[in-house]
Amino acid sequence: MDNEITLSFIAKSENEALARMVMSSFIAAIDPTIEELSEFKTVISEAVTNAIVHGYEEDGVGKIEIHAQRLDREIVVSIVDYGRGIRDVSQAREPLFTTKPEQERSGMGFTIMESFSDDVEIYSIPDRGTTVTITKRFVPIQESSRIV
Amino acid sequence: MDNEITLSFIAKSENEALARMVMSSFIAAIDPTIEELSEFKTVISEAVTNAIVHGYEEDGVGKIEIHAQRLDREIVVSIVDYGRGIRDVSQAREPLFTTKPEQERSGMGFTIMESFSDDVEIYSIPDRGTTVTITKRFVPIQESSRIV
Amino acid sequence: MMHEVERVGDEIIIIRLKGELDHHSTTDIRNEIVPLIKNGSIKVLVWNLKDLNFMDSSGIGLILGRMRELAPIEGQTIIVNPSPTMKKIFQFAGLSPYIYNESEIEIMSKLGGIVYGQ
Amino acid sequence: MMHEVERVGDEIIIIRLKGELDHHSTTDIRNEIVPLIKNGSIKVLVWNLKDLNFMDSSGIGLILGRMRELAPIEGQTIIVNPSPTMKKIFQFAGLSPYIYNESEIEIMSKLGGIVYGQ
Ligand SMILES: Nc1ncnc2c1ncn2[C@@H]1O[C@H](COP(=O)(O)OP(=O)(O)O)[C@@H](O)[C@H]1O
Ligand SMILES: Nc1ncnc2c1ncn2[C@@H]1O[C@H](COP(=O)(O)OP(=O)(O)O)[C@@H](O)[C@H]1O
Repeated sequence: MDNEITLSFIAKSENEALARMVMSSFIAAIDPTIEELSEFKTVISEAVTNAIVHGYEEDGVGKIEIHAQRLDREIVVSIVDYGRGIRDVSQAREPLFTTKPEQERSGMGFTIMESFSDDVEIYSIPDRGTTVTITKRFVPIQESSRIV
Repeated sequence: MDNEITLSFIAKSENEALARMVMSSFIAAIDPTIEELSEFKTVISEAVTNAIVHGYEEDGVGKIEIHAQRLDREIVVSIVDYGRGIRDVSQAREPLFTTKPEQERSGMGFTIMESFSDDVEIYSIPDRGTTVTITKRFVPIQESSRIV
Repeated sequence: MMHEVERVGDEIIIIRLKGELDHHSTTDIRNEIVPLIKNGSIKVLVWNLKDLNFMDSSGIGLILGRMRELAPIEGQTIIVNPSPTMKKIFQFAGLSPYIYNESEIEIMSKLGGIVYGQ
Repeated sequence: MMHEVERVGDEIIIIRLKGELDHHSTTDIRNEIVPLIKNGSIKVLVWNLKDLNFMDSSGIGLILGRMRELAPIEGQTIIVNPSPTMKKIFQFAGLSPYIYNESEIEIMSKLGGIVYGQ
């Protein structure tokens, strides 16, 4: 393992920015392109927001954990909550499906996570919680085009 | 509790910057002055570097945990390692005392932590580990002079 | 999250988003814009994302929400200066047709014709 | 951590530190400067901290370490542009006497006199 961290925090929306910041710092050693970094931050933001909004309804009490591992240029991140869980995972993955339209959730979270990463696995037990595990491989430095 | 987080990571020196970044983000809601922020980052950096360098001799395996709580404008942070521990805590606190002069450690770590915070508590058991708990109170916004 | 809301005449609002737009920061901006639309005379919302460093699907929810409020009065939505990542997000959500490649100024000069029928 | 090492004549080295100086980043800079001092002719090390955003006690160790290497040859250490926080850290470590309030240019013009005995 090249590096690994765990961050745990409570279900408050101000922690969405914190989680993005931590994960950006964590992948700094990979020296991602601007585009890779911004897509990765989006993926993290979607998963963390879901845990806060859907898992715990922003109760400010529920715990969320992010486990991240880096092996060379591959990152595996799990976002874990112990909240309400997802009853129908394949329905949840459908673009535009949301259980909180009244809060203007767009139902695009999982679609974005899937489009901006190499793999998204969802493991959920109703009323016990949800773990979303995301794998992202970063392009080797010489291949990628970088803005200097 | 206004907010709380836990970060855990392995004893690699690249995580010093990560820890500072996380703690800076964590206190962003306090809107500290530039000076307060930079002193706080220094305190975190000293404690985390000690855990990596003295606790684990940078073995890349040992786990370090940072627990941080914010209550209004007061931050309490514990930096925990399960490494070699400190035999004589009051000697360790002395300015210029270091057990690693060959690595150019200056022995100023605890002096800086004490000067830049309101309280530093050290709890250590030889060969079991060390917990350093730092309390810092931030000046209310209206009282402090801010560079805009 | 900071933002600037500029009203141009009775019918156009330009929203210049700054910093990071996520679930946390949408609340403030929503609370500021919704009353302006409800008051009735708005025909065009211009979202200028030039100084926006980050946006997730909460941005989609925010923009779609306002499009729904504009629908009964046939109001128009214009998005300018999305980053490459934001462009992809808008595309996933079917919002690509609302992205314009013109600058804010060019948009405004065209809108003169649309809104005021010049 | 980035840094720039400029050699001025045989006897002066200016080290311009950038970014963040911590335990992790001291290794690189140490490896670069030590051989230059060991080679013998250096009389003055100027540490310019203008573009340094952060420094902890590792910076003290780095500077004190080089002062020790310069001691046998009676070399001089000059620190310019520390931030207020860095100033305090230098003060705790007894390094305040090595902080100069002049600019790099002013220092260099004075050094002309000291080093070359003009
Ligand atoms: N961590 C979670 N806990 C409980 N339910 C979740 C979680 N994440 C996602 N869901 C469910 O899956 C649905 C789809 O999620 P997503 O595609 O991210 O869209 P959105 O967040 O906009 O609703 C959510 O509306 C919610 O019902
Ligand atoms: N987490 C720790 N684990 C083991 N020993 C420690 C730890 N923190 C500090 N020490 C001991 O206390 C001494 C003084 O620490 P400090 O004042 O920070 O100076 P320095 O880190 O420069 O040596 C260290 O040299 C070390 O022997």
